[in-house]
Amino acid sequence: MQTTTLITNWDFNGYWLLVMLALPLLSLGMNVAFSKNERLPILSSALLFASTFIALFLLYSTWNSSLKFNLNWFSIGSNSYTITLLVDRISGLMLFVVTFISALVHWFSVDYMRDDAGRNRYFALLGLFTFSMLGILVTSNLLIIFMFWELVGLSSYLLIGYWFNKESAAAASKKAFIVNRIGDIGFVIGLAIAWFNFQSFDLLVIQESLNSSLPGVTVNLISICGLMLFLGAMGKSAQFPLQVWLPDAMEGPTPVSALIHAATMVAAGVYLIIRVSFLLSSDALLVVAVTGAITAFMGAYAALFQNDIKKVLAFSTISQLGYMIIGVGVGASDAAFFHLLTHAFFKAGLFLGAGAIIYAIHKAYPSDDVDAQDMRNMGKLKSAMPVTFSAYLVFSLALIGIPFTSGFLSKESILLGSMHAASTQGGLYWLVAGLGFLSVILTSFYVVRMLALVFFGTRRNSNEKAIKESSVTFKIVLLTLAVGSIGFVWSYNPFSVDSSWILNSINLRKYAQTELPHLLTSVLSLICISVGAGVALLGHKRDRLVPKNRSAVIALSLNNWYLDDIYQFIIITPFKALTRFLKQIEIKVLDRVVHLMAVSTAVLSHVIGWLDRHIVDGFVSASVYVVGRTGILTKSIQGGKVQSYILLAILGLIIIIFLVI
Amino acid sequence: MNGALLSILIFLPILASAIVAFSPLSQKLTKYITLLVAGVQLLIAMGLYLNFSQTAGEYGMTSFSYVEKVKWFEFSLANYGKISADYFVGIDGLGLSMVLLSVLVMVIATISSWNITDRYKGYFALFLLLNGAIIGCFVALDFLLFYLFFEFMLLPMYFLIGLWGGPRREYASIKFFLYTLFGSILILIVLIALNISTIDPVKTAIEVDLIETADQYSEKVETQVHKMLNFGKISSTMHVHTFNLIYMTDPANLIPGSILDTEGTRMLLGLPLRLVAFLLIFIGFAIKIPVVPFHTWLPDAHVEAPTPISVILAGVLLKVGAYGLIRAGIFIFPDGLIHFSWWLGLLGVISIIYGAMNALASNDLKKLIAYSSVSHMGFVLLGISALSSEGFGGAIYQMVSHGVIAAGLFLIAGVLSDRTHDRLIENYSGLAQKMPKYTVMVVIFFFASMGLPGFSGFIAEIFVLIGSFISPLLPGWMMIVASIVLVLSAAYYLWTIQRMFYGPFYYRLSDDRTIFTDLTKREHLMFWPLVVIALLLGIFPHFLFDLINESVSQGIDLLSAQGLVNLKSIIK
Amino acid sequence: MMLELFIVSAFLFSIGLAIVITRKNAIFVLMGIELMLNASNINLIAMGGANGQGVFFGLFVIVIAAAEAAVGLALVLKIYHHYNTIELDKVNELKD
Amino acid sequence: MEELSQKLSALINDLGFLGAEYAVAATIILVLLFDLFLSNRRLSESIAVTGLLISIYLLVTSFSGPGSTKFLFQNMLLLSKAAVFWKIVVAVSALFCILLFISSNSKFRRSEALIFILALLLASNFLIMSSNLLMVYFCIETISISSYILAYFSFDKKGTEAALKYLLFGATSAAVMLYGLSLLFAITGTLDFTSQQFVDTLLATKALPLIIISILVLAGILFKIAAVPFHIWSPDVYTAAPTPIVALFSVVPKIAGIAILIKIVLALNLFGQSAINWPVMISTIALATITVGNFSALWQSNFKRMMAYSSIAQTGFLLAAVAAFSEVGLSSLSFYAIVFALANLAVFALIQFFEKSYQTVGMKDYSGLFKKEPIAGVLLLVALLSLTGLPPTAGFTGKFLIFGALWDSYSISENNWLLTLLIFGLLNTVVSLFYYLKVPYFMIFKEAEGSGKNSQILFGLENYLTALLVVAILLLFFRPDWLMGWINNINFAF
Amino acid sequence: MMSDWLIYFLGAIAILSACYVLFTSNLLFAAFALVLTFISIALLYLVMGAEFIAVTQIMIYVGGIIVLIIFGVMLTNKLGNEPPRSGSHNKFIAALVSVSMFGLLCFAIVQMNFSNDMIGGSLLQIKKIGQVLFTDYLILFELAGILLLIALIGASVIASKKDAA
Repeated sequence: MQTTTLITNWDFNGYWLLVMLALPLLSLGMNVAFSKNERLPILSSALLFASTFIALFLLYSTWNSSLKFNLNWFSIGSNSYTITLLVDRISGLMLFVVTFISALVHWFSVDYMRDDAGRNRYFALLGLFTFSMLGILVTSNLLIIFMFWELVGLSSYLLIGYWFNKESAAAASKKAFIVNRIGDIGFVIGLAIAWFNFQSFDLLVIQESLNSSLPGVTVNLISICGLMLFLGAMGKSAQFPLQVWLPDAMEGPTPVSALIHAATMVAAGVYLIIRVSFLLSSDALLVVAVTGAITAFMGAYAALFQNDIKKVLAFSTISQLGYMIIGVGVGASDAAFFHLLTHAFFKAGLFLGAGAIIYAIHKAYPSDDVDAQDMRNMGKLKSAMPVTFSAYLVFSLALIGIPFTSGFLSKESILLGSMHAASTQGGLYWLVAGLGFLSVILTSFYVVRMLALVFFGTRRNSNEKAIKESSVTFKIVLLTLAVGSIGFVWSYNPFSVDSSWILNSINLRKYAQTELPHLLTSVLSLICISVGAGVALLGHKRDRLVPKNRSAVIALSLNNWYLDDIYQFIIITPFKALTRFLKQIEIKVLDRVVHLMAVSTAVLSHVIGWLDRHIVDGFVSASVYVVGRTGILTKSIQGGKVQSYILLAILGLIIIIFLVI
Repeated sequence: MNGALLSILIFLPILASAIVAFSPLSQKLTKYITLLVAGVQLLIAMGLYLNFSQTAGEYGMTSFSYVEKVKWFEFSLANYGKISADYFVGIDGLGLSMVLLSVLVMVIATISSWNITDRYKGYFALFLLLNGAIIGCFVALDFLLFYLFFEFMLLPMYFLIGLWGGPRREYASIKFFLYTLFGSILILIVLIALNISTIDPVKTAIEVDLIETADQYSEKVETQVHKMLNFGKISSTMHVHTFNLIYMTDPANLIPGSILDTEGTRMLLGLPLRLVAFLLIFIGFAIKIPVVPFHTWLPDAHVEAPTPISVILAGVLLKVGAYGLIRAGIFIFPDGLIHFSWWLGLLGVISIIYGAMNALASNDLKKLIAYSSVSHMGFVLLGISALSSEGFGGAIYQMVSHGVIAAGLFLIAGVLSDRTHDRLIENYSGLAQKMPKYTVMVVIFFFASMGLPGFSGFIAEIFVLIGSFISPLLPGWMMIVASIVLVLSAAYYLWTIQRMFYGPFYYRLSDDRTIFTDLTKREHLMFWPLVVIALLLGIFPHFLFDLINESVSQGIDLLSAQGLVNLKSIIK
Repeated sequence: MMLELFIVSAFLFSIGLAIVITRKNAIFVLMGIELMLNASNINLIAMGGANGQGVFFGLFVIVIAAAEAAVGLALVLKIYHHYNTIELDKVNELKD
Repeated sequence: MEELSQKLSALINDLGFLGAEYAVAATIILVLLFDLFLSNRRLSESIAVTGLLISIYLLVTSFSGPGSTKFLFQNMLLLSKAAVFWKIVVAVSALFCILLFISSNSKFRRSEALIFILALLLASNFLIMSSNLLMVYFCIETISISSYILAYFSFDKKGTEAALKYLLFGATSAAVMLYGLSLLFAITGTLDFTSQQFVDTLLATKALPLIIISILVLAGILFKIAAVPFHIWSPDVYTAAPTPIVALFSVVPKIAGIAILIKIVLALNLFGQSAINWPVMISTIALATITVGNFSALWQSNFKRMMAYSSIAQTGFLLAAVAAFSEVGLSSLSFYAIVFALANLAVFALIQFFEKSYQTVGMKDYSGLFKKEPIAGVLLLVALLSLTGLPPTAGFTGKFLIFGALWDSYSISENNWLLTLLIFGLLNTVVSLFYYLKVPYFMIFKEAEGSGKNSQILFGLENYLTALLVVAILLLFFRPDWLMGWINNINFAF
Repeated sequence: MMSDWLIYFLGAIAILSACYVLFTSNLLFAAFALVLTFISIALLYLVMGAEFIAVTQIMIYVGGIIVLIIFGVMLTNKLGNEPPRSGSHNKFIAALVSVSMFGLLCFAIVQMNFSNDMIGGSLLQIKKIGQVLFTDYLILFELAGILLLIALIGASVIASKKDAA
């Protein structure tokens, strides 16, 4: 038997890479094995922090020379399949951000989930989730990416459905997984096309063969391959029209939402499309950009009038992911990547902040009659939770994209890219840019509305109780993230995207660095922001942020464009009808055919048996009937058996004679 | 010593069956004997695996190991020549993987049969008989021997379903029996035709005095025999007709002017006879696989069969069909495969989607799993018809993988019906609260079955999909349509989880909450090996691929070359 | 002349057949059978053949006819004993 | 006078070749005498068995001796290896039936029956050997008359009715055959159907009369082997007659009839130059017989009645082998006939056993009997599976050979009828499974109604006999070459 | 030519009396009509020159079988003033079958060519018949003995009073 040697060109960093991957898995294993241990969550957090340090170390050590090695996996026929592990600057950065945010979420959850009975299961799943996400990052092999991609789906399913006793959580988890799977169809098709064209899944090999433009590789097919992979990304990153799962995913514990929205799941899609963007032709890029723009706008619009704090954040995520996709679509992958990183910090912060608030309200009202997530039950929390408030403010501003925040830098670079694309290529790119800016207005409106509803104004809940900051852990985590959302961290000149060290260091498709759009973009976006914020503040003054009457515009926003209903109507209902129909086919047609065959066999046998015994009699009685009618013969004929036999035999003889003649 | 291993593998259970049937053993002793037999088989099979070498290539297309060849019978039949059959067993990678799968499933099924006390003697005797017959199918290299074991599986199965099954067991068992018998009759028709058309070059050489003993046989003699045969120099009384599956694959062994001769011009219903024969044999095995629309026996059989039998049925028996299709169908009629690949692929895709849709509409847990089997076995057909190494390898991988996973799935259904005797999904809710460990197992197997990476099903399905896309024969849309099953399988499994395990607990039929006990130690014992194997194969595919690679790559090369040649000569 | 004889025999044969089929009484049926045998005998004896084969055939046919009639009538008597009639349409206990 | 003495010396010479027949004839006389004067049943029975054993011994020695084809008694008989082979099969089957008869319920057990069984056997022996149309007719009638009497041997109302019906039906078909024979004789001018004259004159005959005459001639034989459309007598007779007699009917006349059918059809086929397409004709009859037999059997509730239809269907398979019109077909036919005889006799032996022990008649009466008689149940199952044609029973091998022969003939003649016969014949197997499994189904799956009677007999002679047969059935699957080696000694007339 | 007319005449009588058997309802009349048929057939044999067989015909059929039949009629009918009668059935279909049978037979007879092997009357002398019967047909003769024996025993077994309980 030929044996497969698993590992070749192995080096020191490789071990650390594996250790980093193994730590979350270790957390998973421990939590499964000792499912009653109350101390384990802390150990899990520690493991994740250790993993973060390793990631940091890897980032450092691979900054100048990327880490890459091959594992022989297996071979089918004469084709061998290898796993290529690759850590370059992009994945190194992502590794760090993912492990870091995951570690923070772990730590945050130690307190947040303290009273939950299934705590260990929760931490186990967090470990799995992190592991799967890291898996996507460390390889350049599409097949392996897809494997971890699916694992991410699984862990999100399990985490969203963490409180499985709740019907809504169960439904949401299912929805998330299935919608993701729709995207996965695209991914699989993309895989097939890639193998068909390149006989390799390794992105590096694919890129190389693309550059050397091998004969027989059809450009269109490659572009389709890219688009198919983009379909996969659309599922994971909640792009239109597959964004419906994300708002429902709020059914999971809030820290999980932080993880999903910031660092793991939705990031995976964007990361993938950034990685494979070289496959996309200009037409395909336009598709990507338009999808992103539509998503950005739809998400922002849907966030406008939500009352559930987590829903607002969820829709804002959709919108921001739309921006990232715009970035890829307009050819500014680096900007998209930049936004991915900054977004990870402030969105994690926002969710954890929201978690802290919810936790506090929940503490104050232990009975379930107060919806702890409804912003209408909040208000005036600025004084009650000052630390949370200040952190939350930073995150919010970053989300809007106010200067001095990380969000300003990254969003600016995307808008810049879109302006550039619009000005050079025109056409639909103008729509992309337009929607981008329009969404900025909407974003600033809903963020300001959220801030106003949560922290300012008056408490709208009737029986007022003392709400206070909960735990030190929460504060530390929030403040850490807040630091990460400040512009200086990402660029020494917080006004200039160009001076961002990230953008300068990563090797991705660059946006054009021209002066005019640069300034224009900044000014335009600032105007947009002020418009949105102004309207919101005006609304706050007049106390009309929670609209009393539901006009069509508001209803459209509240119901997320009625996407769920539309899908229910155009897909799910017909599909269910189809399955019912097929079931009927199965029972009524296929099985019935078999039954019919059985029955007809039975009937035939009866008929033959009957004919065998009675044909003559039957024939006789028939002729008697006829004859009796015509009155030629009287009824004198009755069944006489043995003679009927003889008659039948002779008749058979005559029939055979006629047959043979 | 190696020589007799396969025979031991076959006849040990048959012998044990006789012992169990005719001696007054207690239930406990009987089941331990059964387990012992399965265990010994597992050990032997592991030994076979560890010592397996693919270098020996003396038996044609793919190399076979552990070959035993003993003359079974040989008699002359008037002017027709001689008919000879051998007790000829041996395994290549494909056969070995199937043997490994079946002994594993047998062990699990034995453990699952632990609580059978009703007429236990008959049960275990039939069970062991079935065991032997299945192994026999996988190792037989003589078509008659294969057919013997193939048919021989029917009867124990019929009684096992009919006597120990659910309420509609009699209907299901007779349906199963008639359906599969119908299939095997079609196979028999082709089997007879093949026997008429094929000669054994070695024995014919002896017959025409080219050589004296089989040892003297060499390639030179072979060429000479073929040449003589081709020029009609061998009179028909000298022909030694054979059932040898390997000789049948070589068109040079076909008697010129015989029914299935590749040079023949015989047409039936507008098709060359060889293609008709392929269709017959295909339908015969398609019933066993089962392929839509020949599948309707499966849901009934599964729903009514006792759990261990469902496990064997899904885990191994369906694979016998697929294995037969490969070994006796496409290796012998590569021209048929190439000619009909579009239709085969289409049937595969239809099975995949149709099975999944029906699973989605099922409200009976076992029925759902049964339909998912239809869907998964559709991948096997799609992979085979692709005629690419990825597709073919994936198909074989799927056979093993589905064997492991479907076994687990039916055990899962069995756990529940053991406790409540009720499998209707809508009667349950929130089982996760009462039976958390069971729920974990359900989640594991459901996700494994829907092709989650890390489990064997993923590798199999992804490569079948890729293989069918890059196939030279199948259009790309088939793969795209087939990949819709990713969503469908997720939908029916997750919906089931949502309905049965999530949400608040209730059970519609009874207020007795004590019946919902979590998994026992014995049940853990049957689940975990399957989980481990599924994971192992999912993460380290080379364990299996290294085994079957030889069959796959040589098979594909020869099939496509030979098939095209044959096809050209039969369709002029 | 041969032809006419054969036509006569065919006629007799057909009448015999008609008797066998139509007449209810078992004895009638036996008569019909005898008639059919006789029809064949006409053929055989008319043909004669080398060494008189036809004649001998006819001879043995007569022997057989006698034996058959004996057994048949014995059975008819027994039927009459059991059923008190020999009308065949009433002798009908054997059904599926 | 010279001629006469020559003839006489030839006669005397020829007499020496009929040892086995003398043994049977002598046994008939002895049984008759002993029955008349001593009326000791046991004694008569042992005489019959001994006589048959001697006859079989003589046959076997002549079979293993140098086989040469020989005309006896002025071309009246043709003694060949094939004939001896069939005679052995028939004789052994008859011996088995007599043993069955001996162990049967004393109600039917009258030693006169032995005389008729032996007479039937004697006539079968001559029928197998005959090469003369008169001989054929005479033997068929002798078999028939013995059968009519034997059918009466349940001595009750139903038996009488069955016997009368049998007689009327049989006599009519014999008369039809006789008329056909007379016309055939008119054409050929000879009764010796192996002669050149026979062939030459028929070759000059037009197709239409030939068809009509041939089919008339076939009528009597089809009646004897119970093939469509002359099959209708058998269910009634099988239901009413005592089981050993039914076993006899289902095997001995059938095999003798098939043996002579082969001879006559081959003669009429005129080496393939006949104006009639015989393969088409025979395969039509075969297919009709298989189908009618199988489908009628499906809904029978009386086991013996079902077996009647089953043996009709089996006849169809035998005819299918004839339809192949090749030596291969005949070799296969020989194999199948033996296997059929084994399985059929085994089934009837078990029917008798169950009748005797549990008073079973209908299939429902077999409910739950598996628990009480597991061994007999298994034996029954194997025998029925052999009739179905499933491995690992010799029935499978037999079917395999027959359909192989059909394929082979198809590959030579490309006659689509043969292929139709092949495919539908095999598919009929599926149908047949349904009813063959019915009794085992009742035995195994159903619970006995009421308290359930218990057997008085623990393990009868029937069971030992059946066990022997079943072992043979299984053995012939695994070693078909043993029997085939035997069959290969035979040179079928081609 | 005399013999031709005789044949026509006798044939007509045979057919007519056979028809009477077919159509009459009176059993006894039928039996006597059958006698007439048999006798005319025997006379036909005579015309053909087969005296031996003609005599046999009269002896066995008229003297044996018909007597047997009449006994049968007597034994199975309560004799009184009413003559024993019996009806018929299946008339329509039987007519169809018989007529088509007759048609087919005529077809065959008309189209076939008769063999030339005719015999002269001299061959049918009693002595010659005896010789041939005991040489060429010896085995058949012996078999006929057995046949008659078993028919005899059979008839007695059947007719005996002994029945199964």
